[in-house]
Amino acid sequence: MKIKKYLLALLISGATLMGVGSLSAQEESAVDEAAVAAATELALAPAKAALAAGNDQAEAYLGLLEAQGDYAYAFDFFTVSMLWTVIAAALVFVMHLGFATLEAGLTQSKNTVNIMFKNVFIISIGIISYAVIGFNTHYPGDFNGWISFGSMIGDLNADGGNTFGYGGVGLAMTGYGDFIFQAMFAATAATIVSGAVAERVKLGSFMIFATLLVAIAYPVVGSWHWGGGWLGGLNGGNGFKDFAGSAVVHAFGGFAALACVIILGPRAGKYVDGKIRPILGHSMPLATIGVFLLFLGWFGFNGGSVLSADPSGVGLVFTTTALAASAGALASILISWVFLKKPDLSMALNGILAGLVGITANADIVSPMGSIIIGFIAGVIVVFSIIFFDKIKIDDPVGAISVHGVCGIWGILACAFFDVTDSGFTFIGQLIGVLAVGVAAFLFSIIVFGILKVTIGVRVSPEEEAEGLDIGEHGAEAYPDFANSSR
Amino acid sequence: MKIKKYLLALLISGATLMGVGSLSAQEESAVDEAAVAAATELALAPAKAALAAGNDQAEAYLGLLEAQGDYAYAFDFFTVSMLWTVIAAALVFVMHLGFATLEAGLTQSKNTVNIMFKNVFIISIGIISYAVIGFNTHYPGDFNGWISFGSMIGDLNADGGNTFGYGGVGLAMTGYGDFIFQAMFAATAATIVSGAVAERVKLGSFMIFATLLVAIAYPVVGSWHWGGGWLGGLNGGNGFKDFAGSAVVHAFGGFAALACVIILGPRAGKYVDGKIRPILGHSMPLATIGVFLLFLGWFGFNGGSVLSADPSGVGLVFTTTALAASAGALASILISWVFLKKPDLSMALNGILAGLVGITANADIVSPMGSIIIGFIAGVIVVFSIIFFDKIKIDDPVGAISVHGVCGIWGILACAFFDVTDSGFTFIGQLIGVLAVGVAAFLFSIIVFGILKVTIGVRVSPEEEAEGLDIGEHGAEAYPDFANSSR
Amino acid sequence: MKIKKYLLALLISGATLMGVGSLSAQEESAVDEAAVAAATELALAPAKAALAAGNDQAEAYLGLLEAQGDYAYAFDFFTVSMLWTVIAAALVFVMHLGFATLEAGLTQSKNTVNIMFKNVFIISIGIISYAVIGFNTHYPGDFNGWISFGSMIGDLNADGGNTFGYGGVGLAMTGYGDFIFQAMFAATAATIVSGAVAERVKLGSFMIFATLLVAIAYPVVGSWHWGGGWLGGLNGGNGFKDFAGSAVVHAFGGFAALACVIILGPRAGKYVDGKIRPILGHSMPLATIGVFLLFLGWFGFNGGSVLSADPSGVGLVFTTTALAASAGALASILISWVFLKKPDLSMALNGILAGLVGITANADIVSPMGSIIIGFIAGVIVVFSIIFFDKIKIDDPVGAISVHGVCGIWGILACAFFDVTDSGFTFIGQLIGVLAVGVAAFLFSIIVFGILKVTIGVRVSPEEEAEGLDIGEHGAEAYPDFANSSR
Amino acid sequence: MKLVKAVIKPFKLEEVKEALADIGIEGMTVTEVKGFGRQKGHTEIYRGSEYTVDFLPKVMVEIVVDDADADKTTEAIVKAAKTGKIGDGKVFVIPVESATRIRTDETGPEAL
Amino acid sequence: MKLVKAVIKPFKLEEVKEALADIGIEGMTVTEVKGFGRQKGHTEIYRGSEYTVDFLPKVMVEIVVDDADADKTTEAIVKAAKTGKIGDGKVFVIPVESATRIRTDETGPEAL
Amino acid sequence: MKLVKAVIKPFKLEEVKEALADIGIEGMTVTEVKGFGRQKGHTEIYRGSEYTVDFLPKVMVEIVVDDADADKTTEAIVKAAKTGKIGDGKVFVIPVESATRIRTDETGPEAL
Ligand SMILES: Nc1ncnc2c1ncn2[C@@H]1O[C@H](COP(=O)(O)OP(=O)(O)O)[C@@H](O)[C@H]1O
Ligand SMILES: Nc1ncnc2c1ncn2[C@@H]1O[C@H](COP(=O)(O)OP(=O)(O)O)[C@@H](O)[C@H]1O
Ligand SMILES: Nc1ncnc2c1ncn2[C@@H]1O[C@H](COP(=O)(O)OP(=O)(O)O)[C@@H](O)[C@H]1O
Repeated sequence: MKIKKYLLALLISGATLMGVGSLSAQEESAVDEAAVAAATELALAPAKAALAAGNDQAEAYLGLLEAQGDYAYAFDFFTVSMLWTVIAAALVFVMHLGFATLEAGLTQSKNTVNIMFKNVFIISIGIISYAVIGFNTHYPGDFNGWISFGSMIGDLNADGGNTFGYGGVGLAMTGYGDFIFQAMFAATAATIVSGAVAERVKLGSFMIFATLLVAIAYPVVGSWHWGGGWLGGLNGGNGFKDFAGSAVVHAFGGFAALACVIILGPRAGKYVDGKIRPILGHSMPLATIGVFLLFLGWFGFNGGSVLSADPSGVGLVFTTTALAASAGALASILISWVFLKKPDLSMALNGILAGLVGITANADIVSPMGSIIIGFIAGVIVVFSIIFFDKIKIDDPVGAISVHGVCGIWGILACAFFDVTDSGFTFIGQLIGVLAVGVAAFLFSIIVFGILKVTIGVRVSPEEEAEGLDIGEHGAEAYPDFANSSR
Repeated sequence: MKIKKYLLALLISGATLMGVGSLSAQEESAVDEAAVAAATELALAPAKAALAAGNDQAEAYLGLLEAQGDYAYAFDFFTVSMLWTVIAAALVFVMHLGFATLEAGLTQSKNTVNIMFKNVFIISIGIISYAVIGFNTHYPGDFNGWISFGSMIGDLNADGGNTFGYGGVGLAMTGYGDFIFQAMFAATAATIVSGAVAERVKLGSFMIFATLLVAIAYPVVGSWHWGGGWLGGLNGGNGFKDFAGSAVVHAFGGFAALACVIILGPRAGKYVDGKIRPILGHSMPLATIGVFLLFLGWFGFNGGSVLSADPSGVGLVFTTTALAASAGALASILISWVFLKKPDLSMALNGILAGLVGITANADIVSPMGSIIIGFIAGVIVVFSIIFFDKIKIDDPVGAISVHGVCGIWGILACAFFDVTDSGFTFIGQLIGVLAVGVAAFLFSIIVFGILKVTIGVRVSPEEEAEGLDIGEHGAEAYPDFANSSR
Repeated sequence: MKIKKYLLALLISGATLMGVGSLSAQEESAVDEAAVAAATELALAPAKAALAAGNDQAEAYLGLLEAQGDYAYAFDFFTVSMLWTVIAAALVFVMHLGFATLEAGLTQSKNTVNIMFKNVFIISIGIISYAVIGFNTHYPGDFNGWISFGSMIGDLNADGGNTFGYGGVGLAMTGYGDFIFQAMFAATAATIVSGAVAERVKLGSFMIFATLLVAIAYPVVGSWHWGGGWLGGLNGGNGFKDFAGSAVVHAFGGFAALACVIILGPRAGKYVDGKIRPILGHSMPLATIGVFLLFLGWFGFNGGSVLSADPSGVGLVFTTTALAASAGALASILISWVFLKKPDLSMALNGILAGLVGITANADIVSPMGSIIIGFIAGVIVVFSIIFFDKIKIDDPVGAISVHGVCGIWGILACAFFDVTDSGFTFIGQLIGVLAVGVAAFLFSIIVFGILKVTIGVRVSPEEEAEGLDIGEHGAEAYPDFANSSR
Repeated sequence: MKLVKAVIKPFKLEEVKEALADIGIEGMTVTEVKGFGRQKGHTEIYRGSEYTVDFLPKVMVEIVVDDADADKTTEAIVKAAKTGKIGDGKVFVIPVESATRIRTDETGPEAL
Repeated sequence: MKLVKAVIKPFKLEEVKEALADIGIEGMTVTEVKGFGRQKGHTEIYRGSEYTVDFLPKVMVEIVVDDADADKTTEAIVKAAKTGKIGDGKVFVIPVESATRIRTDETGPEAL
Repeated sequence: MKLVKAVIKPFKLEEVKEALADIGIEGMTVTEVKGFGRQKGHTEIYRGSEYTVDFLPKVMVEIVVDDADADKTTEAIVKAAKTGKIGDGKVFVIPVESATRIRTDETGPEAL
């Protein structure tokens, strides 16, 4: 009779629990399977009892619990963490709309279709290529620490959708959760480059470059840090600190952008007779919408990087992220007002982004005051950096190099100064890490973009640049009203 | 003394648990109330103990648990599932902004106020009418399987906000959660039609039609599938598979749109002397913003349709949704580049939507590779479908019929080919289901819109169409700067 | 041997539980520490057993549970509630983008940069000042009920990220969660004023005023109600009902706006020879985007104000919020169509906001039907209010005074009429509360803005107003394409 | 040479363009303008206040033609742009002293 | 007939329109333009680089009037548009040979 | 006085402005226009249907100059705006009878 089995099970549970106690007492690391089963039984007890009592609907829930295997005791926490992961992925997705509108807003209307097209392409190829090769390259498991190419993702629910355990509480998501969150990150690097090369880059060449960047370079470099590669051994084994990717996402994108801009050269008419002739962005509302959406999406970028719904972690990260962004804006406003004589909206917008990039490396280890200082300094840096790059004729229409590259470095270094958790991150360790990432991105881009330049070319013709890439590449205008319409 | 009661309760729990065991052993389906109570007691134990220990704040939490009744053991899972439901509802809400901006972007500026107005109206009447009649028509409970009109919703928390149980783990939300999530869906059908009839439909007639569509036709047809109606018996009792509504939402809207466009006729100047004269959309940034927002909202549309926060389900659905959308974009880019000679932004945008509609029916039963193929094929289909409808002079400014109607059919059929869960969905069964929905939507629309045509008319005067509906219907311009202002 | 300790602990648990029972039986309020510990032990049992069984990854989860202290039994609920809090904060953040685009859309393009700049500044200074002084002024703890200035926030995770307990189930968030959610609210008051004074206010003066408003006036007045101040004693100790801030946020902002507009005067050219000459907004798409985003954000504003993820509360609030917004839109459409002869988009948009403001005070205590009526009446009120203020020459470009001030009052009063929870809120009590808040906001603004007027001035020169503040204050145009570009 | 300067309703542009093509006109320049004229008085309401939309969207078409073609150009425009309703617009003819094609430096009628 | 072509500051449009109405002018065509003139040198900064905003927003008002009315039209515009500050704009008078009202085929002064 | 009315490619505006500055021209008025001319036939596809983009973005520059300066103004524009490719545009010269500076009431050449 089954009743006996049930009672037996309960008895075994009880008995084994004591054994468990003794195991723990002897501090043996070997796992006693029976003890584990008994512990799990404890977690399943209420649902099992309900089911046994005839509460049919408990079956489905029990199925979920059981699928969770040995980690059933933490199933609800796992569920909420996983929910946060996918919501954070959706927020990071929003950043791509932010990038698209910011880039369009800060450039001329004759290139707007081209910019929107590039951004649609980037997010699409980013997600697909991350499935095809990126994810398993980014997280190769055991590898040489430098490079290992992965294959297409398979059924990431093969384990019953239960991967809670594999990183402890720090990775409370299923394989698909991990995938989709990281996939949304992957396209970011290419988007950063897109802004810097806007208004003159040849569409086809950019698409090839962007594909290689997100499919190969980004996950390979990322694996050094997040995939368990050599960067983890830095700082005297203490690891290199880059919470959500100031280096492996932002500085990576910023340095790739720098390389591309060097190869590509400035837009026609930008530097004439040694003087800078600004080329104004065509829509400040679009640019502002872009930055607000980026700010919003960053709550997912940083907040999701807590890798669980741990309340103390999520709360801290939201707070430091928002404070740094706000401080960045105030700093840029102040600096532009004092040094440039006018309160410049585009600088205020870049200040927000600067603060966000600056806090990305360290959002989980700084105090509120620390985050304000980090953001404020980033907001100061970005203004001078933009002016500096313009002075040396690096033409970057949206300020991507300064925002993501320079402030990315700052964020990484700030880990050494503002850490309140005493984790011992050192200036040198942080510097080595961010330089490694930056140099890798730069070299990859110089080589790949350079090859594209000498083969199919990377720049549109001067005529096409003058006329605008919308007509030239797409045969379409962004605001075509009136022409040829029956209006 | 109360202490005795407490001890007694514990004792009874223990004793009944054994009874529970025996019940289960005898595999009787009758519910032993005492056993249920005991099982519940087990779930409440920690909170009760805390309260008893003087931890006053446990009272509120205990209250929530107790309100959950027999399902207290799953309260936390219920809570996170319900949270996901309302967040998903908010994401679906975002889709309405997406539809509004996409439609405005792909049409002329002289009709922009009209389009925005229609969209504000649709979401408003959609939510209200769903409360007044739609919800209880959509989910009529026991009914004849074809039609049953419902009444206004009452207090959906009357059961203490506990409706976890009524659909098992598959419906882990309160009545209000269910309502608001479905209410956001309801307006979608009318929005789809709005895009197809844009730039010439009479405002008043459209408002009447939209109201009848969302208040009556949509929930009645929806009840066939989601409300437990006759469609559930299809496929040899296996049910007709339409995960989140490729048929009952998208194809429904697409076929209604087709009927309306047939009755309404093309915009003046679209087909002249047998040639197609494209009428260009006035703002590609608006259109692009629209599609990104729709992509975002679809995470709620599909993800929320998991109907719980089940980690394995939500993770899979997010992944397949994103992969299909991306593959759709890449396919449309490829096809438009190869066949139309230019990389067309508006086609890339439609490709994203095509992929999303295609995956909507099957997001929870396909593999990542399957979702890529489904999205890719949808992206191919949508380009040729748009060209086809234009050829046969069905003038659909935003491509709604192709995106929602044609790709909706594709998504439904794809269930039969790409299902990796071996659920046995058949091509024939799926075809019957989607045709039933499509025909119903088409007939309803032909009749209702036809009656409107012969009574109050459905089309604005040629003068008004030429001048624009903004001035004609609303006496306002979308971008009125400069006229009559003191600028 | 540790095994003994473990068994001992279990024994003590059991024994104490009985003691707990007796404690409760004797209804003593004193907390028996041992009993609490035993109760907690019960909650930790599954995770402890798992860890003891060698399930290493249980350690991290156990750490989180233990950090939760005496409330470990509710940790999962706490986690999901906290997650909802930060997501709600992100949604409220979206409202600031909504305000920015709505304000820009309803004003002339020559002032768009200025409006975007103000909104970037407001959210930034709002968050920073809330950290520096606002939060601890808003929630001063024990105080005189009227005013107490707080200091900069410190480490709000100092208690281990566990502040579940301090408000019972009603405040299931960490200190940082509480902070960030409230910080997003804080800037709202200034944003409301921003819309009303648009197109003529001097940037510097506005920035000073906005800073003082959000840093001091808002949290001080807010402390009367939400911080445990004197307003809590109203209604015969029943408290003054203002669920999410119809009074302390919206009416507060609306009355501050009224004061500022009175001091500032109307825009040049608005009232000429006793006639009203409307100054048209420059972009209806921007305005519409703004209102949809505000509607979206309001799900966080109201939904987050449930202060936990309580399923019954969150579901009800989402539903009433959406119904009121929709009813508001339909009412404004109806009224403007009947009385103004045309279906006015800008009125429909204001109708949505009116409904939202109206439901903000009472979203958790009304029925669906109640929420529809509240929203509908708000939608009627707002149309006539806007016309009224225009008649008396209070020039409010976006209708902020009517939407937030007048409908804020309506929402507060509606608590007395539509409450279905029988909490006994009285008309008089509600009236006193909202008037107190309104008068305080008005007086503060009259004084501070008045001082600014007589010192540095609050209004730009007539020339600058005519030319636009974008050139005047920022030296930049919002849509500068073509001028001085190499296009 | 003459500058034929026509103000027409925007939705008539396509027809005017075709009518001009029919009589061999190969070049023109078009500007979006706002017109103020007899076609006024359509009173609108913005947020509750009445106002008169004085300035209506129009399109200005400018064509420089040989002296001989001025009349038929005017006629073609008038015919194509007419709806018979108020606000159809005007055609003005203005003398032009010289015309130069930038690409070729041609001047006079050949430049057109 | 004459074409009176005035370039004015945008915010003066309303006053100019009323001034013209006062002297009986019933039609005009208005274009948004950018003006380059003496009113320059206002240097702005965009993202850290200085530039001169050469082209300032202006409005061009074009009115065809009877020969006799050209002067008073010019005067009315000058009076209404004057602020006395640099950049107020110009009024040019250009000869017009013919005018046609599209709606009625009327020509000459009646067409105006 | 003459009105020099040039239609040029938009990206040539800066160079034209500088060329004019070089010969001492201090004022001009610029309008965004769409041009229709020989530079046509570039067929585009929108959502699958072919269409011809007839109207291309151009910029119209209008400068009123002293009679004596008309030719050199024309020349300067032609030189600066030339790319040698089709669609470079035209320069028309139209007689102007009077010019008035609104700010000062100056008339004639001094008003320019
Ligand atoms: N005297 C004028 N000078 C310049 N443009 C004019 C003049 N009169 C009318 N127009 C233009 O012609 C358009 C149509 O004129 P209107 O008087 O409204 O109708 P109609 O042409 O039918 O008489 C006006 O909107 C305006 O752009
Ligand atoms: N020679 C000219 N030809 C055409 N337009 C001119 C000419 N000179 C000035 N303008 C127009 O008149 C406007 C005002 O001229 P400006 O020299 O700045 O000031 P003012 O009219 O006070 O002398 C310019 O912005 C330009 O649009
Ligand atoms: N007859 C004309 N009248 C007015 N504008 C013209 C005329 N012909 C051409 N244009 C303008 O000049 C532009 C260039 O002319 P087009 O024939 O394309 O090339 P090109 O100037 O090289 O001959 C046209 O886009 C149009 O704006």
